[in-house]
Amino acid sequence: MVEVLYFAWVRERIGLPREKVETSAATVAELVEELKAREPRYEAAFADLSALRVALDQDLAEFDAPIEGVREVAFFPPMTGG
Amino acid sequence: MVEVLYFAWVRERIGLPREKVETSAATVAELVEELKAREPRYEAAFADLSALRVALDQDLAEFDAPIEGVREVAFFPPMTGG
Amino acid sequence: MKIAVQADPFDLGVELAGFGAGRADVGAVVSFTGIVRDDTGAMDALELEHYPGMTERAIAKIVEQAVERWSLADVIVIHRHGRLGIGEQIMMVATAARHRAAAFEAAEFLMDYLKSRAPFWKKEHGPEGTSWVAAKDADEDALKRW
Amino acid sequence: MKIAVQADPFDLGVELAGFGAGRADVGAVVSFTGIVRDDTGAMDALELEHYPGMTERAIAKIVEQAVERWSLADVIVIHRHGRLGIGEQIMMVATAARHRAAAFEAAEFLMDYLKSRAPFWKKEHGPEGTSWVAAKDADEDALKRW
Repeated sequence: MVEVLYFAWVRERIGLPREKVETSAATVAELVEELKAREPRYEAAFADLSALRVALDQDLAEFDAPIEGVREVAFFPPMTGG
Repeated sequence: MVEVLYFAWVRERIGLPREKVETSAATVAELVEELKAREPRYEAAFADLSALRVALDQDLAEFDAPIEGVREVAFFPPMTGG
Repeated sequence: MKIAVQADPFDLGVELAGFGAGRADVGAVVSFTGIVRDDTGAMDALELEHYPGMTERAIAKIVEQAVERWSLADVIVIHRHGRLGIGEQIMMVATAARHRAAAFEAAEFLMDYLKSRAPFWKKEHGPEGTSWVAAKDADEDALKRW
Repeated sequence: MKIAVQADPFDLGVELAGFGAGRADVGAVVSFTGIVRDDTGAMDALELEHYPGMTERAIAKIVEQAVERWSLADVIVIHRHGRLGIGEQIMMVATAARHRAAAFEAAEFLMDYLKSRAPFWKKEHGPEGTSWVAAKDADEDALKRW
């Protein structure tokens, strides 16, 4: 069970800011595939991974990173701070 | 007749901040030669022109610049502002 | 050292008062302030979303790198979130160092990294609706010089 | 636009309050403050001599170049003269521009030029007497990048 967070337009497309997800995925990419298979809104949010960033337990990570032991996975577009 | 100003260690070596100078010099370099001929303290102040800067009527200039029509000639070391 | 992520406005003068003071080895203080700009004349406000928890963590990491690399005597980073009007201050950084080159470079480094590595997202509100600000390739490229 | 050459101290917060404000095209404000440093632990004070008249004129010229080159919305330059204690503020510049790169570059340009082209001379006062601060080749070299 991981906590999955969505920010900015990812949050808007999926329609919620966070949810608990029961998953057997080994990597972020596998988790994304599971989510995309759920509903069209997930499919839409994850259509172009190059437009997305992921953080594992609040550290930026790659989509091929393993998620074993991770408590919090966050998906969001490239940051625009400053 | 030009007003000649000295700043920083040039002022200290010559021993005064400004003076009026009667000159027939055509260029700054000629004026410097006239001053050096006056007394050892001028000789000391102008010993190394590469360590000096000159301004004509408050604009930086070169030592070969003409001084005709100039009212104010200032000699000083390289600036250390900021 | 001060890192703050807040909805409230900040006062640049208050933040900089005494910053870098009381140390004989500080010769240079640089500050940067980001302000909400309206390039199109059709913006009412800017909204900043962030990732509570990760934001502070990401900023702390960036600050730590800057302090080490430029031997900074002190740093301030304040970044706001929420809805901001045109002309309002979005964020500030300040750096205190021995020499001016270090203070300038560290401030630019902090800005470049905050732009692309701190989890903030900007959304423009205008009369015709809202739109998320897209990240610029130039901002990502800016990181390459460090 | 503000240029001041003065013996009195200045208050950075007061100077920056409202600087660049009230314009929708200003997104970035950078400030630099120079502070009297004591590298050797053997300095009591720094004395700044200047060339009244030329100083203001030289600074105005440098500011004019910066405003034009980086399309600055506003600039502040304040430079003190006279005797200053360790930790006292010597001078400040501030720039207001549309983008951060312009604000940073213009502030660095102003600093580089003020260092070597504004008629100020620094003298250190210590227990063993006084000595004029020598200009550094690096400061002259810094101008080459502009």
